Amino acid sequence: MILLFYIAGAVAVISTVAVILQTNIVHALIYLILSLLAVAVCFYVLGAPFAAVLEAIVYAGAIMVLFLFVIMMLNMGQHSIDQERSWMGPKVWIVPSILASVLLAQLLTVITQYDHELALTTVDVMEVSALLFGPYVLAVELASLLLLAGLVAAYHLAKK
Amino acid sequence: MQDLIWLLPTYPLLGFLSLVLTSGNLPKKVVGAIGAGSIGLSFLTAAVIAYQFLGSGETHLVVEMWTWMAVGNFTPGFSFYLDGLAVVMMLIITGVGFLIHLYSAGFMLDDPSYSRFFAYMNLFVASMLVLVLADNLLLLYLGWEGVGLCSYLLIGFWYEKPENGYAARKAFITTRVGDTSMAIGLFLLFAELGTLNIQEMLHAAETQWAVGSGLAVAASLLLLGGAVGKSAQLPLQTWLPDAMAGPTPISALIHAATMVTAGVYLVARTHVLFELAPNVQLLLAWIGLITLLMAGFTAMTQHDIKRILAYSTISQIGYMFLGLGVGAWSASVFHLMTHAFFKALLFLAAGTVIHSLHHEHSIFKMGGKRKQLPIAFASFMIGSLALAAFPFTSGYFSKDEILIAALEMEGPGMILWLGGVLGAFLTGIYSFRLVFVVFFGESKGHHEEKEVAGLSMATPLIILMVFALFGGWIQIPVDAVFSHGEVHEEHHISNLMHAIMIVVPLLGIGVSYLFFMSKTFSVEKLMANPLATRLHGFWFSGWGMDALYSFLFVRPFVFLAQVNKNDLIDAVYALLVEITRVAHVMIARTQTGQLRWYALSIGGGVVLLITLGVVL
Amino acid sequence: MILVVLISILFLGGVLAWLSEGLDSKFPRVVALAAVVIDLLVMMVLVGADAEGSGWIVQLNAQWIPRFGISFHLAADGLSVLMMLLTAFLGIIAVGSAWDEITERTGFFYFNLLWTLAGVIGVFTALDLFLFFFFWEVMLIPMYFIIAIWGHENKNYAAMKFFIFTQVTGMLMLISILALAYFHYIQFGWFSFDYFDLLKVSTSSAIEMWIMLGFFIAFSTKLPSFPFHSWLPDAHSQAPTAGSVLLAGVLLKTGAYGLIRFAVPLFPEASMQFAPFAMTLAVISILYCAKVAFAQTDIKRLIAYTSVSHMGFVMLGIYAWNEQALQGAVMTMLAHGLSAAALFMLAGGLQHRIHTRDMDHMGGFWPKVPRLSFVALFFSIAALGMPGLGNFVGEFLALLGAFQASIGLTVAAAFGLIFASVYSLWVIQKVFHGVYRNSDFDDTHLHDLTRREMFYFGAMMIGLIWMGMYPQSFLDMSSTTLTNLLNETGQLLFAQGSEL
Amino acid sequence: MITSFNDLLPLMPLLIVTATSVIAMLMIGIRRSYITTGSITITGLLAATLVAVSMMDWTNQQVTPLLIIDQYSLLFTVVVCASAMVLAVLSFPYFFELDDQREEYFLLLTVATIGAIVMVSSNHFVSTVLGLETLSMSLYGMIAYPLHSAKSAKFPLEAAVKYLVLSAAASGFILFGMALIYAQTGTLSFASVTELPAAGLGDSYTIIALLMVVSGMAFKLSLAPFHMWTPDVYEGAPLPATAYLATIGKAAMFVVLLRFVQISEALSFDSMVTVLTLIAAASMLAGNLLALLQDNLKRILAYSSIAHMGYLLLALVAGHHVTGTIAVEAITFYLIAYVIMSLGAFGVASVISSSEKEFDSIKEYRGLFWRNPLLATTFIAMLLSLAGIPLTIGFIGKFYIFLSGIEAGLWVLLGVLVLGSGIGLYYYLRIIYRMFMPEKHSQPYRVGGVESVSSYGVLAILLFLLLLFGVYPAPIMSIVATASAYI
Amino acid sequence: MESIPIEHGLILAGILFALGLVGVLTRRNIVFVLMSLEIMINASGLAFIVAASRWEHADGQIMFLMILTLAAAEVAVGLGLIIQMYRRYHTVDINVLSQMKG
Repeated sequence: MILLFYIAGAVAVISTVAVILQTNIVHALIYLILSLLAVAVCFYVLGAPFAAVLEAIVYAGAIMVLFLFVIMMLNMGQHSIDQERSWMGPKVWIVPSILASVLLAQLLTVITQYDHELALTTVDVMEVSALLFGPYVLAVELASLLLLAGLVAAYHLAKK
Repeated sequence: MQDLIWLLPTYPLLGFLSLVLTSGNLPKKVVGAIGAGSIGLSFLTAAVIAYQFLGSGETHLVVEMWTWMAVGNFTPGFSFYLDGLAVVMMLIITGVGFLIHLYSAGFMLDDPSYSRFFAYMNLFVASMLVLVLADNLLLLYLGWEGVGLCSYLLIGFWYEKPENGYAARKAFITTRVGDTSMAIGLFLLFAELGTLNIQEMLHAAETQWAVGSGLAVAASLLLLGGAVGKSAQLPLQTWLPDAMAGPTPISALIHAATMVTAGVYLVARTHVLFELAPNVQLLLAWIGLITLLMAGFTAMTQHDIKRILAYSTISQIGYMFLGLGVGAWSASVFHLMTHAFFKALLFLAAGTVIHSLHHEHSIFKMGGKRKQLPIAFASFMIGSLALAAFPFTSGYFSKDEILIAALEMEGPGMILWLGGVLGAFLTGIYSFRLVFVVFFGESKGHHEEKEVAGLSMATPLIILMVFALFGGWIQIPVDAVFSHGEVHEEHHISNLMHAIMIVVPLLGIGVSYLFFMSKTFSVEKLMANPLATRLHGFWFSGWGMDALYSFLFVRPFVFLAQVNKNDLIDAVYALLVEITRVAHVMIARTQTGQLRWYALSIGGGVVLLITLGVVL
Repeated sequence: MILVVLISILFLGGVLAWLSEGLDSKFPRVVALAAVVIDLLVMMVLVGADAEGSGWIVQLNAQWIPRFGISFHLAADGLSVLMMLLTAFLGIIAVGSAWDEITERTGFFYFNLLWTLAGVIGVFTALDLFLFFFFWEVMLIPMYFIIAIWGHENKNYAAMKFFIFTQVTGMLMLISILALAYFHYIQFGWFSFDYFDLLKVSTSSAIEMWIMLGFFIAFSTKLPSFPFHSWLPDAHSQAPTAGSVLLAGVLLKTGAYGLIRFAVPLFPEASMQFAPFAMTLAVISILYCAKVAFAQTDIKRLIAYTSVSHMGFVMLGIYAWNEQALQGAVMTMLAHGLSAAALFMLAGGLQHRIHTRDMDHMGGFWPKVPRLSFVALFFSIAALGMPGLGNFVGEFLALLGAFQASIGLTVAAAFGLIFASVYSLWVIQKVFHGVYRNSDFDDTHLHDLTRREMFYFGAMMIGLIWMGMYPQSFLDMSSTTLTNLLNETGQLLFAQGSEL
Repeated sequence: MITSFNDLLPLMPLLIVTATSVIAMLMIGIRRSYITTGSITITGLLAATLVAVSMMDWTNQQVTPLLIIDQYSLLFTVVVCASAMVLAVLSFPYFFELDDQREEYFLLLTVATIGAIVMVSSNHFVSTVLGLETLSMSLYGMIAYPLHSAKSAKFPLEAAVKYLVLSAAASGFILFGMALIYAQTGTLSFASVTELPAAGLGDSYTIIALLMVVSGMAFKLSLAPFHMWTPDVYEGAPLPATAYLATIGKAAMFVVLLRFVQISEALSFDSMVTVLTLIAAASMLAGNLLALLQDNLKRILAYSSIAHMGYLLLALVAGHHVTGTIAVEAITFYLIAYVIMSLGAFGVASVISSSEKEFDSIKEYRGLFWRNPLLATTFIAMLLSLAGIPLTIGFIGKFYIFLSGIEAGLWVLLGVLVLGSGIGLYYYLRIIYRMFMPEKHSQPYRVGGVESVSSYGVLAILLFLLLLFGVYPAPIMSIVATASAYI
Repeated sequence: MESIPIEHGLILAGILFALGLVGVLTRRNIVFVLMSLEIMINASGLAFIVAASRWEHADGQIMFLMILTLAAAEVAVGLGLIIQMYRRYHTVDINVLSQMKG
């Protein structure tokens, strides 16, 4: 199990790197799905099977399919790959990489202060649901409104 | 009598107001009547007052009118103080003033600004009367500044010529320097003695200050500053020659008879202070001496008839200062009076000459006028004799007294006396140089023109001639004023000295005769000597004082003002604005519209804040 | 209550003037004139009124913002009344000077004019510091509009500069006011902005100095004093005549009033320490601005700089803080109010006639416009401090008092008298003397003063002569106030602190 | 847990607005009618406002862990709902002639208002995120709303994309920071942060976590250095949407920040104080400097909003130093003032504009005063208020800010505030000056038809409030003071 | 059962977050930008799950659900905008969206 976490973590990191380096957008999308699935595995290991399932279904599934639709609509071919390559000179990487590294280093410095072992107890669907429809019931309602807003906005914006 | 004093300045003031309010819409006859008549009324009043006052045997008289301003213990009033000195001054002012007004009524008849002229003149007389009658220094200062203003206005009377305006401003500003010194003196006196009432102040000074104390020196020096400014003494004498730009009656009234002697009056009025500061008093004498000599030398070289007279005025006031400096208070006042007579006479006569010659000023373009201008000639002869202290003319008596007093003085008295005598010698030369050149010799052009325009111009000349000749016999009632300051012993002057004093002016006249009348000596030959030429140039320019002041004060001031015309401070603020603008331009460049740059700013911002947060 | 009436008349008059434009563009000026005249008449009630020992003739204190102890506290003593009279008097003059000059958008113009006056009267009567600040700002905005809308060629710049200078320094004053109120809160446990309450606040000397500086900067910008004066030449030269009249005649006085009423009494110790510095600034103002004035060719700029120079005497007098000096400052305020207003009216009148303010284009006007020239001469010599006129009384008293505080500075300041004569006579020379030549401008409209104009100038001349010959009528009004202030803070406070 | 009707009662305003959105949606489904949808929205929001007002005196209740309904929340619920109503009124004529489906705009506006209400009532991370995202999500739609219109001269698309991408990134930071806090404390309520220092890790962990959250919020408030999106989004969005973003968006976010900072005692860390001080100073300067020579009215207002948020942050920093409530009161009052004056300023621009032609160059305002004095007067009053000139509510607001700063002794920040305000005067006056210039050639301002009448009415009310609260602020002050005691 | 140190989970989240940030900052193709944003948000979700695992309760998971919701909505709106952008400019280069500046 532990090993699984680290492997999945490694896969997630590698495939994420691949996403941001890819020039072919469809490939990148596949890598992203891979990354998300790997994260889902991590969720599972961390004792959140419900979250893992949702990650796989909603994120890797539904959302990425949306992406795929759009990419297909945009009809990007070889031309776009060349264009991507031309946009990705080494220069554009320097500043963002340094910045992200510094941020990461800062995060690492403080996170490594932790000395706590996760017990990896499973918190299952029951518990989540009980909470969700207990104290957090308003959150569910609000999430629906959030989706409504997204829906209306997306509808209005995307229509021809 | 008390009821009358306020009328003195009121008549001319009313004259001024009526002329101003009608703003030149009255016929000239009426204007002249108002202008001269108001002074005439004043003179009559003054005569009545003087008669009553002198008859009453009082030493002084105070007439309070209203409290001017009362702030804490500072309570100067609008009050008049009459004593012998004031009586003399008031009579001179109204008397000579009236004659000059009378003369002006004819002299100025052709001028389009006739009414304006009399308005200013009346205002001047009013101010001058306030000056001499004031019982406190603040009121005196009011008159003091008032006469300065009128002097300015009248010097610049013909304002279309810029140089007249320049002369007027020069006169005002130069005297203002002195006035400011005087104002500071007033502050000091009030701060130290708590009053500006002259008598109280003098009394307090006597009781509180030791002889030679620093405060007395400071106070008297500051007042002296005012006096030298007004009286055109060193180092503020440069304005007076230029002041001749005004109409000639002005020169007679303001720049010869009355205003310029205000400094003498001031010192005489506050003589107690000067007695408390012997060093300053001595300085006074030296100033007088040096001024009289410098002006004398300069007068010899001038060829503008009025400038010659102007320098001679400076020189004569130098005598008065010399007299004040040696403690001959009443002699100085006496000389003031006689000088008023003969110098007014000279100026008025000069005015006649100039008038008849179409405003020609240069004496070398005149000549042989004694036939054409008999009254003027007579006036000039008498005036010049008095000026040169020809025996038994009025000038002789007064100058004599001053020189004797100088001689009697301990210490530098002899030098002062010698200087004074030398001055008298110079006076003889320059005064008769004028007479000889203008009235004798060959006539040069300008034949036409009648001499004197009617009675109104002739009468004053004749009256003044009488006074210039016989004014020396008048006894001025100032003994009570200077009673405690003056040495009242019989003169112990040897006959030799007397003889010298009589002879020296005659020598001067003689030298003048040899040069300009008989042509025994030639000026041209003398001028061949380069040293003489240079000296002549130096004297002619008034010892280079104008150039010096221009270099020291005027040009730096104008230069600094021009350099900073746009106000340096404004530039500082403009710089701030510019900095802001540049900051705007620079920071506005960050708004590139590029999404990735904005994202970078967010990422960078977070990293920056975290770094700051952790480090700090 | 009468104070509220005074202010409301002007506020309402302003609104009415604006509205009346709809009927006829000539109505607003009548309305405005009526409002100011009524105000002046109402004010007369206060002139004769008897003050108790405290010196306050009339007081009104109503709650306004209880949360912070802010009240609507108006009161008037002799000094306020004097200043209000000046305000109303010059208000009439300002309306008069705008009478023919302002032909466009008259309604809004008189609205702004009256609101400025209302703000000024508020400033002179407010005893709650919040209220004071409120009025302080209220008088600025309409003035900004007056300059920005009816000004001359560079009006935007000038109006902006005026507004930003006064506003930024005003903010510093606001901070100071609040800090003072806060220290009152710390000391007494409740907020108050009331003058009398804040007088009792005592703080450490360093804090007192900082708070005092906030007030000082605001007031000395308004006064104005070197080095905060640079807004003034622009504002004055660009403003329409009525604007210049109000600015020079009234608005500048609010700064001096503030110093007398607030800056010194609230912070006596700090003011004492600061006095030598303030007096030095005053002297620099006097001399520096007199010198700059001399170099100007724009006649309004020149007069503006002379204003700064003259207001230097006011500041000198205030920080000398003794009876003569303070009375001198007050008299200078009054006299300068009239003389500067008159000079600006003359300059405005000239500009109206020949459409230029450049003195290089003028000369020899005397025979063309003798009345105007004479009036100009009169006010010029008033400005240079001729005894017998109001300015002299003020400046002499100020210097006389200052001499007791600092000899050196007074002597330096006295040189201002010389400089004043230099620039004053220069103006006369440039504009009225010399040879007339009309090649530089169109002289078809160059006519002498009208009867109406003569009336205004005559009134001001009489005022100046009155002040010069019998200043007692004015001195008496302010003396109770000033002696009270002196007693509270200690007389001749600065004499020892100024060994410069 | 919501177990009874009584638990729902405090949520009345929220429920009313939600119901409004549902009804509006249904109406759209049944028959598209611009007027009907608009009226429903306006009525619903008005009702919510009134209900919230009436509840203020007696409601003080934590509804589930997510929402706190107290006087403070209700005060801002009132502000939010009233502002939304004003904006709905202003939007109505603006979109009247839009050649696209117009009704959804009101739907988005209502949903956005729900998000805002949730935010002002939130003291829990979950509700914060949900409220924030609901608001943002609707705003994306509102910003980009006219993008189909062929006549739209502006760049709604560009604005929306910029806002979306950057806002999502900022949300990412907020979420990550919250996660770090949660990892340490184990609860998601604001109060949990106070336990952080006790939880065993060093201060730097807490500071980083807090800073990530605060940075994200600072982005939404467009505080420097997260301000760069502001002008572009303001400019590109249609005026009513810009106004929504500038007023309700800012106010709701600031309330959250205030609650977060106050409850979590985030400012007990000195370095947090320092960082916030720097942000405040940078915002005041950058905002005012950027606006200095700007010619686009919307961009000017955007930049000025940066500065105003800086002023507010000053008071927030001040809140740390003292036990009194002046700082909170100052923020509360200033927010209300800011909302009123911004609504007014945008309102004037929006009244003369339409979705086809926006008057957003200050050149176009030349001579407005002489053509339409009432409108111009309103605008001038709003601008002067923004500049903090007396007689207006903005002055009282500044008064509060100054007082809070003095209370805390933040002299440096006050100095920067004075400096910034000084610079600020310049660009406000520039606009005002334009309005007084004689008009050269008339601008074809949108002449309001019947549909604009209510807009003028709304502006009149805003002007009235601006002056009323500026001259007689005592009543509103007492309301603010009472409400502020709940923070 | 063995255990994983919490810091490892958080570090993983941190790395993913940083990578997402790099993507947002570097890519010009707006689709990639949107994808990178998803990575960032997903990383935050991961951090919540890790934290939830520490406390062994469900609050974190609920937060994750909310994040999921918002990610979905955001993607929907974002993609809608991308379509419009492509329609108008025929490119996915975000640099074309820089008409407003200054």
